[in-house]
Amino acid sequence: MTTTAQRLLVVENLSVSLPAARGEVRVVDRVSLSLERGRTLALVGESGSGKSMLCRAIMGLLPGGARRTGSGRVVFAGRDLGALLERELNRIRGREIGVVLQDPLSSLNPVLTIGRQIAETLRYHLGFSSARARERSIELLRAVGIPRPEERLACHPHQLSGGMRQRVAIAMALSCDPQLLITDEPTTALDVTIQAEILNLLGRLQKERNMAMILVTHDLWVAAGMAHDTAVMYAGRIVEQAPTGELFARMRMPYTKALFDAIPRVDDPPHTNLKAIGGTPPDLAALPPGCRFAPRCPRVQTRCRAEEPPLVANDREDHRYACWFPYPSEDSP
Amino acid sequence: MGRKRGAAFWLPLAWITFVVLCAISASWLPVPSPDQIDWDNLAVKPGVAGHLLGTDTLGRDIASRLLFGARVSLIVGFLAPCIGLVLGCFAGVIAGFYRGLAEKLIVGAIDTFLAFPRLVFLLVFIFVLGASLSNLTIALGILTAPSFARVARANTIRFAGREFVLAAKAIGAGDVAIILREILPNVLAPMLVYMLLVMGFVIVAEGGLGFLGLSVPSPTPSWGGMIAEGREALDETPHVSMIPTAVMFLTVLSVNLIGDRLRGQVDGRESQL
Amino acid sequence: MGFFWGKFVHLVVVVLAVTAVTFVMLDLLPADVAHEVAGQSATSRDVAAVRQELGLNDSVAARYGRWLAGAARGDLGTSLVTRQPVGEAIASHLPVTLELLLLAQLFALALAIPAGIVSAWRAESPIDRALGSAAFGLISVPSFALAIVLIYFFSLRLKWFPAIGFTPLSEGAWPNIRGMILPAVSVALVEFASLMRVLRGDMIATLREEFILFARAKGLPTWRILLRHALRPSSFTMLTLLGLHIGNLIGGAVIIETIFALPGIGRLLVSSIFSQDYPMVQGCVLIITVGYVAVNFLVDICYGLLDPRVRKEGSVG
Amino acid sequence: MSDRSLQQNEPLLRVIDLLVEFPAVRGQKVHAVSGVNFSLARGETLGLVGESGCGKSSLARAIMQLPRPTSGRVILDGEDLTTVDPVRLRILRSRFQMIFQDPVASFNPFRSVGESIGAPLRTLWGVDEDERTRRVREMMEAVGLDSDQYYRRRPFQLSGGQCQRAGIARALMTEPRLLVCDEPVSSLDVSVQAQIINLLREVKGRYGLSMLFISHDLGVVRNISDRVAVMYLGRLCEVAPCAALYAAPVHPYTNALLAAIPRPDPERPLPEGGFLPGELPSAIEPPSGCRFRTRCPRAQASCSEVQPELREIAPGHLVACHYPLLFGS
Repeated sequence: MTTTAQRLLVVENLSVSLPAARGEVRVVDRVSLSLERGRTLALVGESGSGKSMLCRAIMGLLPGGARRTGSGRVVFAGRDLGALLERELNRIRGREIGVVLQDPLSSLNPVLTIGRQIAETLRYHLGFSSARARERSIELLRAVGIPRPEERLACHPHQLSGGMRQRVAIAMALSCDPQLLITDEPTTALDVTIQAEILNLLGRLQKERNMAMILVTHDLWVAAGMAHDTAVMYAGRIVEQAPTGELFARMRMPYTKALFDAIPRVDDPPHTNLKAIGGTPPDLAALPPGCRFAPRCPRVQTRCRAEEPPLVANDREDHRYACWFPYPSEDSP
Repeated sequence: MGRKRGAAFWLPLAWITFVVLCAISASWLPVPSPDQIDWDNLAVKPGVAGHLLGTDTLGRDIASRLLFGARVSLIVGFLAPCIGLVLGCFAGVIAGFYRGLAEKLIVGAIDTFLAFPRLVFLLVFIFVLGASLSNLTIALGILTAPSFARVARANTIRFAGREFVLAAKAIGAGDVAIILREILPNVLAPMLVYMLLVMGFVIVAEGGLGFLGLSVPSPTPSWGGMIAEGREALDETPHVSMIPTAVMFLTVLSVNLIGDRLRGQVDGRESQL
Repeated sequence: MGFFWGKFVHLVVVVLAVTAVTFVMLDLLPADVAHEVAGQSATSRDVAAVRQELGLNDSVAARYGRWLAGAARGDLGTSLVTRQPVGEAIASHLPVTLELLLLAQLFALALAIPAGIVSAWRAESPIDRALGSAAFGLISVPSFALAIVLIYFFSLRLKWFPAIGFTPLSEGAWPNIRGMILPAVSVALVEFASLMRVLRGDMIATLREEFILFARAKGLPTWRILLRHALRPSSFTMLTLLGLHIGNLIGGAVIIETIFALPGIGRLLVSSIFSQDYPMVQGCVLIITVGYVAVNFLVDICYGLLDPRVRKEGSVG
Repeated sequence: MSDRSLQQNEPLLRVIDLLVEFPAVRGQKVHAVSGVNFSLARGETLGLVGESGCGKSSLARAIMQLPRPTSGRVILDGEDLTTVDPVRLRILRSRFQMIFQDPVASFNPFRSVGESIGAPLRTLWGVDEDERTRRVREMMEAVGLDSDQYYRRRPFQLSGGQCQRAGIARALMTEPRLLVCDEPVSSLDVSVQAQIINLLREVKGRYGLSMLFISHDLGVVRNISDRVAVMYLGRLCEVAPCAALYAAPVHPYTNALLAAIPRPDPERPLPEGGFLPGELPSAIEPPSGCRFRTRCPRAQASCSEVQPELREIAPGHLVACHYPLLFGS
């Protein structure tokens, strides 16, 4: 068992609120997780589950209006990020924590060349000369599999394809050798063949550099193929978390199973009726009392509508779920 | 719908209403005629000898001249943008919907018109057809049409690319039906808000013409003309210029504030899409 | 290059169209030029002779063609009133207008860019609200009304600047600038307001873009993000507006020129129209239109410099 | 009787040599769809898969005559939609309808959802308002929308899934025979996506529809289709019954697509190396011969010279490749 000091990232009881028409809405609600070097954690959830907001809260880059509430902490490499000044945070962001965002076209500045955008991080954080930054940029672009990197430096983002742009964004995130890489839906905007390439690349880089990685995705299968651990989020809360193999072998929380069953699979025969989740995704401004998934849950009972289940480990130390009436542990999907 | 509008909306609205009511009832209000000269009280300060806002250098009652001048400013300020809206909307929607040659021609015409020195157009128009309230309104209306056309075209292109227009085509709706039922209602909302901004511009433009003595022929007063007349004696009797300046400023400010607030709401509706 | 030539052809067409329309419009004016030129005591024979001499018996098209041919050679004709060559008159009035225009734009931009950046960065803060309200007030003041107020305070009360009049540069740079400051500020304050509002709006939109989030995630300091990442992609609408302002000002500063008694193009134009000095009007219109179109052409070129995505290939859905 | 049986055997939709080109800069042309042939039987669902930029949306719009294709024929029920006069086309439009990718944007924000659903009845058949409202309410209930609650709502007041239900209701109002679905679930969350797919399957059975179902998601296409067509850069590569295509893809591109799907198996990591080397070529200057050859692992010299046509290699299994992945070869 590792102690807090050894873990690279520890998030404790983190909550984020957004102002809404009817008071404040908690988009992230009392989330705790931890991550060690060399491990990948997948955050899985549908839109509005709070997974992206959680990442932005970790980086201290919440959008206008959103703010952290409660007594939550984000401890990165022994430092409480919430207690740091913006200037000190800037020394960590980009240098120790790298980020890759969803849409590679909109995450690169359209009016600056690729070369300038990579070099500026190197020059600002590491104080490289422009010649050295250029050299290093070429190395980085080569490392993410971009052919003829010397020529690409003078390109603007719109001159590259979607896959290439995402490779460039990854190169930028890696420029200062970060210890943690946060990737927010890195392949959602890409085609399936490109997605596979980018996931491959991320997996390889993560192993080579022994980075910790957070992979945000709405696709359970991407998580399954990439992550050591998987956390499933629903309506701002983590509802189930386990090592990926364990999670897929024994889904305890009904939402995880329902999400899994709703995906059409290439292995199923055609015209299989999909097990859709009934009802509509929750309105965060009007959450039900008790379990948030209760209104859509096939196993719902009276207790679920009254008491909110805590996220706890019951029969396995590393498998936590928030459910009063979980599927039995021998049941596998 | 219960939206928060606040004082920045209601105060301007109250002022505009006040000005409109004054302009309508100017003939019945107990003020001297705007061209009646009070020889004993030339350029007196506000409140002297029964002149609520004083008199100008010719001894004419400023309050009265403001009231009658308001008619000119408001009529021109309201009707000219209406003319511009109708002309511009027509040209802009046609250009944005059909693209191709029609668009090239209309955009070319708009560009030419915008490059045309406005003053030459106004002066020649008024020289040829005579200086009157209606000619002034028409001239300023035509002058605002190109910018309306630009806004209409941009919005039409934006909406014509949306899937709901494609959906209408898929059920066999004709061009006229699509323009009238699908595009126009959506384009009109931003256009009407834009019209409020243009109203402010037109009131200023009319003031400018009045300042040059090119607005409605005397003896009808105009706000711009009043500011110009007071300029001669700015040092001794600043109020002759400053009072109409203030009234004009408040009116334009009110129109702009209302327009700005409404634009925020239209944009807000858009962002929900 | 095709883009450049297309724009250039467009430019020439617009200039031709505007001057032709002016020609026709002036032809509609209900005045007999020959009468004016021949003078009060002229007999009808004299008038006819003048008419013949000026070629007024020809059709509008023929006269326009002749004027165009002259203009192409640099000959814009002679003033009917002063008998001065039109080109000469314009050359003497143009520098005043250009100086006013340049000073006004410098003032406006020098205020608008920092103010726009600050209020976008600190959107909805007290400083943004203060700047926004100031801008809103300024937008609602006609520049001539502002000029009157400025004259009242700074010339008549404080006596810092002359109220009216133009001092040529030959009599010293400071007297020349000093006389220009109030007119330029009257124009600049109104323009500053609209430029600032546009820059603020675009900048707020840009700051919401994902690439700004990405830049912040790279740990770059705020000033660097604002100036290097956000300003350039946010300045297109401001640039367009600047072009329109300059274009309109070339011919539209009449009122300011009148108030401050500056001998610029605008005043020359108005007095020519009043005295029905057609060659002069025609010359002024030509200069103003060419100026307007050229400024817009420059703006288009600036777009290309600011944004590398000038032209994109059509994509298949 | 023979007439009727003939009609029964005849496919509902036949697309012949369909060509869609539109102008690009400097007088060039975008070759969005280049010579596509396929047919769709009555009651059948054909899935069309391909990556972005392959021309699948252009193909859908060409079939819908929005606008009419550059050349080629689209024969619905024996009538060529590309040559019928506009009046006839308008009448025929009630028989083929479309469902759009962005459900919210496919409704006019200015009007209530109920009104928009009833629009086809008004435009095509001139049904009066009372009758329209009644039929719209019926249809809304049929697609699982509470008509009392949602009839008067504006599209942006509905969730994506609800809007797509409304989109399906609108498409069904005129009792069409063909439904063209252009990425109908790609903007929806997984849990809602499953609801919509199930609904589409249900209404297809209930109303006896044929469907052309376009998607980039191979799992979704497999679930709903009888046959699948794979498209690459404006051409069809492979057309086959669903089970056969997924079990044994024959075209190298289909193979790469299937291999790229992430599997829920951490023990079996994604294969190393790129699935498709290089970049998608430009649709303005597509490669000569086989358009896939620039990224194909099996490409030979002849692939750049001769354009492969779709040929039948097994019953109902068509492939356009000179060197297909055949068993035993």
